Amino acid sequence: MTDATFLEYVVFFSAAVMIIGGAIGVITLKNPVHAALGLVLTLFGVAVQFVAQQAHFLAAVQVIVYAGAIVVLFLFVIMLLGVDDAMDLSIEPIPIQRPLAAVMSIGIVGLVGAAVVRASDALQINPGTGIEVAEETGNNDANIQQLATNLYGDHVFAFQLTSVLLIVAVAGTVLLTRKWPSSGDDAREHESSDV
Amino acid sequence: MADLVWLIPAFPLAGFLTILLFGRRLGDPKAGYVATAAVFASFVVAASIYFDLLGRPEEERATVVTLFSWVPVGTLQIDLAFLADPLSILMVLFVTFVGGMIHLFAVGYMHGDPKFSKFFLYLNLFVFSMTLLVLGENLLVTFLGWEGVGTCSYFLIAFWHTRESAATAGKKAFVTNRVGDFGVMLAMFLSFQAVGSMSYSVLNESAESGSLAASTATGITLLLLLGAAGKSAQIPLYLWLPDAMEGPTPVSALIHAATMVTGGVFLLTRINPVITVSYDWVPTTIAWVGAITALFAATIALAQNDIKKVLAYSTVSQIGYMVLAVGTGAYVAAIFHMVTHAAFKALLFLGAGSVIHGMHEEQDMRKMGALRAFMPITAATFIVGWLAIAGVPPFSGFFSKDEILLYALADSVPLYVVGIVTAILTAVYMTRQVIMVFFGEARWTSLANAEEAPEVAEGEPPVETHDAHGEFKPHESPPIMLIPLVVLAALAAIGGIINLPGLFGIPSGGTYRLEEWLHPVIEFGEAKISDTWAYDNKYLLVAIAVACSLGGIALAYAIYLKKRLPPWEPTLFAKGWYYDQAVSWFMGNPGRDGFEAVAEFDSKVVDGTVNGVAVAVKETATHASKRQTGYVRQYAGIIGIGVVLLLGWFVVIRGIL
Amino acid sequence: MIAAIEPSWYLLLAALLFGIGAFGLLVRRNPLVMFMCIELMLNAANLTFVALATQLGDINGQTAVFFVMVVAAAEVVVGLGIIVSILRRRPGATADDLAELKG
Amino acid sequence: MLAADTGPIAFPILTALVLTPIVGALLVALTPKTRPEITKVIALMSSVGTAAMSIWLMASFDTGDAGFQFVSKHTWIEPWGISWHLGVDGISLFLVVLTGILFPIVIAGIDPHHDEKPYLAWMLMLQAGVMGSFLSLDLFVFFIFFEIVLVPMYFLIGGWGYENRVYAATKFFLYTMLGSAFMLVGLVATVWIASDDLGKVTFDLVEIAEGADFAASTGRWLFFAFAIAFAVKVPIFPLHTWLPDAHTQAPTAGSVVLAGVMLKLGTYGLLRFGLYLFPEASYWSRSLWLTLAVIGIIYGAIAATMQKDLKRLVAYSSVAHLGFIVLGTFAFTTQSMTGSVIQMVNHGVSTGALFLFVGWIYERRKTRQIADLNGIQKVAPIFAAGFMVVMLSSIGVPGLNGFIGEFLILTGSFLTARWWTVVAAAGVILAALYLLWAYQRVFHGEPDENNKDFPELRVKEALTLLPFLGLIVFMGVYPKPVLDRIEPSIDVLITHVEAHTDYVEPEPTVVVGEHSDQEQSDAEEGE
Repeated sequence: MTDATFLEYVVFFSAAVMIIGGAIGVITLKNPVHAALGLVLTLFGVAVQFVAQQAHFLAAVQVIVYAGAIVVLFLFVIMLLGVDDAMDLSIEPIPIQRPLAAVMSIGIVGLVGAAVVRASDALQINPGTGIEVAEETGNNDANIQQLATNLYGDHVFAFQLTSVLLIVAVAGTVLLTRKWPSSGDDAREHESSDV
Repeated sequence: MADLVWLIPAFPLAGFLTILLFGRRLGDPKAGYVATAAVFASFVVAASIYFDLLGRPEEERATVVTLFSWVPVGTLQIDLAFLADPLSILMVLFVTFVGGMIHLFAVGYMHGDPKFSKFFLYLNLFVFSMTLLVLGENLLVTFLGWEGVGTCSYFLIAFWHTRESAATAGKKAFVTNRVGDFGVMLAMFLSFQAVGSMSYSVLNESAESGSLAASTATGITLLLLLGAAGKSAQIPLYLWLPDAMEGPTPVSALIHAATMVTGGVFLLTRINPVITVSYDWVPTTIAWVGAITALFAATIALAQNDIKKVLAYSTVSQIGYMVLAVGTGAYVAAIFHMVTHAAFKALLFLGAGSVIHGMHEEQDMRKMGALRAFMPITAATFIVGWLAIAGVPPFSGFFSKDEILLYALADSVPLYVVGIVTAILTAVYMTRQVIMVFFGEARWTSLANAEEAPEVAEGEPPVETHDAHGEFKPHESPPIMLIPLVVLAALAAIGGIINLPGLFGIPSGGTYRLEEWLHPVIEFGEAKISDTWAYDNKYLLVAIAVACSLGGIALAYAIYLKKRLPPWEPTLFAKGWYYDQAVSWFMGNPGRDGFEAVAEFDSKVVDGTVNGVAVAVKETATHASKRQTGYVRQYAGIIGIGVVLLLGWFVVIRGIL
Repeated sequence: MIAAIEPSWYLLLAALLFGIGAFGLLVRRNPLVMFMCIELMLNAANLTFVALATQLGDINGQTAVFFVMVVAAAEVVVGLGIIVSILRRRPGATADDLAELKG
Repeated sequence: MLAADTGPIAFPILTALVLTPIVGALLVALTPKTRPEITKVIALMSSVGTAAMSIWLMASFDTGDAGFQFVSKHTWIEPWGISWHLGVDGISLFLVVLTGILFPIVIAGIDPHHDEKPYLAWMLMLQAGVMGSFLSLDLFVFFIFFEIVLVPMYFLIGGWGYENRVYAATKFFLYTMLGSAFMLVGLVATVWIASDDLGKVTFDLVEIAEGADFAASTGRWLFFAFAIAFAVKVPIFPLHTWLPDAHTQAPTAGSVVLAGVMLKLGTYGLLRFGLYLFPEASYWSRSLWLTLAVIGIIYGAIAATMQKDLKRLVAYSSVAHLGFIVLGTFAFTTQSMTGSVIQMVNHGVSTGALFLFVGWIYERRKTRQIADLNGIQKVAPIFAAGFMVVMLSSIGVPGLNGFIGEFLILTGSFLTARWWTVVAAAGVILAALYLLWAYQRVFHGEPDENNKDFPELRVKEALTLLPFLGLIVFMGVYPKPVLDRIEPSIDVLITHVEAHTDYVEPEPTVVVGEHSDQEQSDAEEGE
């Protein structure tokens, strides 16, 4: 086991702990603000895993868009609506919902895990050749350039559509939150412009 | 000239169209004159064609005039074609002549009716259809006329349609006739299947050449007999004719006495070769249908009090005679009687119309009597008609009825006996009518003021109210109504000359003229009776017939005028043997209930099933939707379980990963 | 240099993350937290995409992640908009209170 | 035989027939609400244009040619062998013409009373759908048009109908959709199975019908999948109960169109897609269809007799009349099938006109109950006379159009299905019974307080009625031009059936005599 490999182990497991820990935080913390912070932890962990997988651009986007924008948006909404009061997690109004949830999540994890383990040999397909890595090519922007070529080449139409989607989403949200005949609240403008 | 045969229906059609377009402008009475002129124009054409044919050798007397191809599909090729032959021309001659006379009468009779022009519209359409019926070269053209006269009959019976009974009678006539038409239609189909054509010439030739199977011929004959029973009012379909008297009297005279009702007899005569080659029992059946109808209707006529109902049942009875003649193979006699009957029955109906007119719409004979003084011409002409129908020599009815009885005896004795009994009854009830209307005491004086007013209000035809409600006095009809009476009376008196028997030393040039004229048409079917006992004892038969009619008259004289004997008019007869009631009851109760049941079945069972399915789906959906708690987390959980199950299927069971 | 870490580890990690997210979605009633759980599940998917893109040497995997992020952003915007308008009308509502569609 | 032989690029008349109403509908929909007068003009122009084209089509139709004419064929979805394939032959010609002329008449003659713009747009869409159904020679295109028809009709009934309109519209839509679902399955299966024989996937009707040879049991299953859809549309007993509701609740124009052309989609479909595609199965199952047809004739007539609502009565009479058409179709003789086709047109004319009258009665009296009406003939004689002519045509009085069809159907059926025909002919008696009884109750008698001011036929109504009356008389007196155009196509169809089954059309024994020669010379050369 070389140093480099060891370092990778450290990175992987520490990031994994961040991810799992954050996720457990999301689902167990009573206060939504705390849960949001747990989410941030997870998102950072995932970003780290992206970097470890040579997906540098996505890692950056992950941090900027997810951790930076989306979680902030969550927090804004929590603050705006004042729903940061804790909720009692020991009550479950829907019968057998929790056992159901447990069976489901354990089932998914178990089955997918079993499948992955059984098929782990098949995953060793000539790893790495298709993706340009900065250290190998000597081009620091290799990943970004490759992604850009792919995005603006093969998927340019879909890319254009995403812009439409975003505009529609923005316009839709503005309309959704604006039209309250009785209670006019300027705060709503903020949410929309934050997107 | 015979090529112009299409002009015969064309004139009434033109009259119909003229009145249709300008009827209101022409008005009363010009529309009537237009219609009358159209019919007489047809008569003139028919007469000239008659002389044209007369000038030809016997075998060339049939001309087919094809106007256009009507229904051509594959092997079925039906032309709108007319057949001008001795039979059709003879029919057209009397139809247009008697029809014209009745038109003329109607100009007077319908005077003042607000629907005057419409009446003549229908009448001309009727004459048009009737000429189509008799001139048709094939069954379909005849059927066109056949249904056409039926439809016009419906219009005319229901002419005073605001009166419930008239409307019902019209409907009854149409529907009953349709039952007969059902037979005619099937006969046409059978004819097409058997000989590939509906043309009379093809059908008759195949019968004559022996290529028509007896079974097919029987089928066609019986189906046409059903049609004839409908149109010519024979048992079991005669029901509509007495009710048809709801129509104006000229209608009764034209359609329900002289022309339309003879359509069935005409049709059977037209296909006489087919009848001849069918099974032996078929002509016998026809003869008995006619004989029973004749006797049956005569008994009913005996007990009727409505002046027109007597004549209606009498018509049924007389047509029964004609059908009897057809069944015994006496086609000439049937046609002969048809012609003479057309004359005297039209005369009697018009006479009755004149009486009704003079009596201010009174039709009940019990409220008449001694009218001969008030209406001398009507009475005189009516008496001529009476003598003719009673079979008193030398009036026309004597000759034609005698001929029928001769053939009946040649065929079988029972038929002859029925015929003779009917003849006696005919003499009795006609005498009874004449006595009740024109002789005896005046029974109308008592009801003069009290009952007459409501009668008019109810009796629909708003004929020009004569002077008054205050003073009731029967009066003679205007000349325009009397002229047809006189002409028809003359015909009824001397009509026998068209087919005088070879008796009493009548010179041979003057005898059997009709038989010679019709010879090419009925040659194949006409019964040969020259070697029968009946033929050899013709004088005896004549003597019996005359004795019977005179005896009947004497009997009625004794009963009704001299009151020596009590009248015998059982309710059974008055009610028409309850046949009409039975049928009406059947239609009204089980029939109607059955129809109701079907309609009920449709809405409850058939539609109920459809709606039931819809309701079941709705119920299921309601129950299913109750399972929807609305908790989005629960939905997500169930989706998740589904995912797990799917994953389990792929990973554990299939093991594809 | 290729990491000696087995690629299946990433997948196992992603599965675990997805399972936690799904569990949270089912047991939490606060709509905002439920939303966060959805984000967890999306991230699990993204992780899988990236890991497999690297293993299969196919850049399309990363492109897919890019699109997932865009859609997630749009979804969060609209979703939060809906939550805002709901909670504005019914303060303190949980997911279970929003059961108008029950049969 | 197809596209190329029309010579130098001919005007695509059939495509134009379908597109003109669609364009009209779009234009109507696009006109501003503030200009109602324009909408009517546009609607009229496009429907009259369609009518003119359909009449031109009839005039330039080659009478002797039995095949499809004016064919227009353009590949549409190539991998599946779907093409825009339109064509007209003797079977569809007069239905197309009827569709062409019926719509302008009802658009001009009948006032929807409210929301004229959407009404006109839906009417034009309906015309396009019906037109397309009659013209399509591609299963896929046919199915699309066949289904499109439902939508405008649904909205017309639901939007402009009477008191129970939503129920009726829903029932109509669901019921016919149910049938169509079977047809869709059958259609796809047909194409799929036929592709084995043909070596390619194609939705082309002619190619499948001429090229594919289905195994007997397969063909029967497929045939029934199609036949159920058409049986609902016709409608054949016992699938008929949507019809009285739809007819009764539809606005007048909807009823006229429904009776006039839409029901014919079913009978036309049976001929074109039942018999032509699956001759073996059709012939095999003929007893079933004949029996159902005859039941429909008698049953429809009896149910009609007992109806209390005048419009329901006419609707049930449609069930009876369409029974005749089905009878003729499955009797497989030249006469009966030609009769069926001409009866489709005749029924459209006479029943359409009857619905016009019922609509006018409703406009005047706001009721359709027979019990509420009486004595109308006294106060409105011309109105009554018009009704009478139409009614006589419906009863089947010779000299009017209704008779020709019934007569031919029965004559032809008698050759192959004698006893069915005998029972069916009895239906003719019942037809007289229910219509005359209704006529008596509505028109005869003395009008009461409510009916004594019944308005007479108006000029606009008379003008609307005139074409109907003209057709009624013309087709009854001189049907030859119509029959001559229909018959060759029917002969080809029968030959097609004969080629795929052991059926041989019975030839009546023709007696050769002098008269038959004379007849023969007059008639056209038959077979």
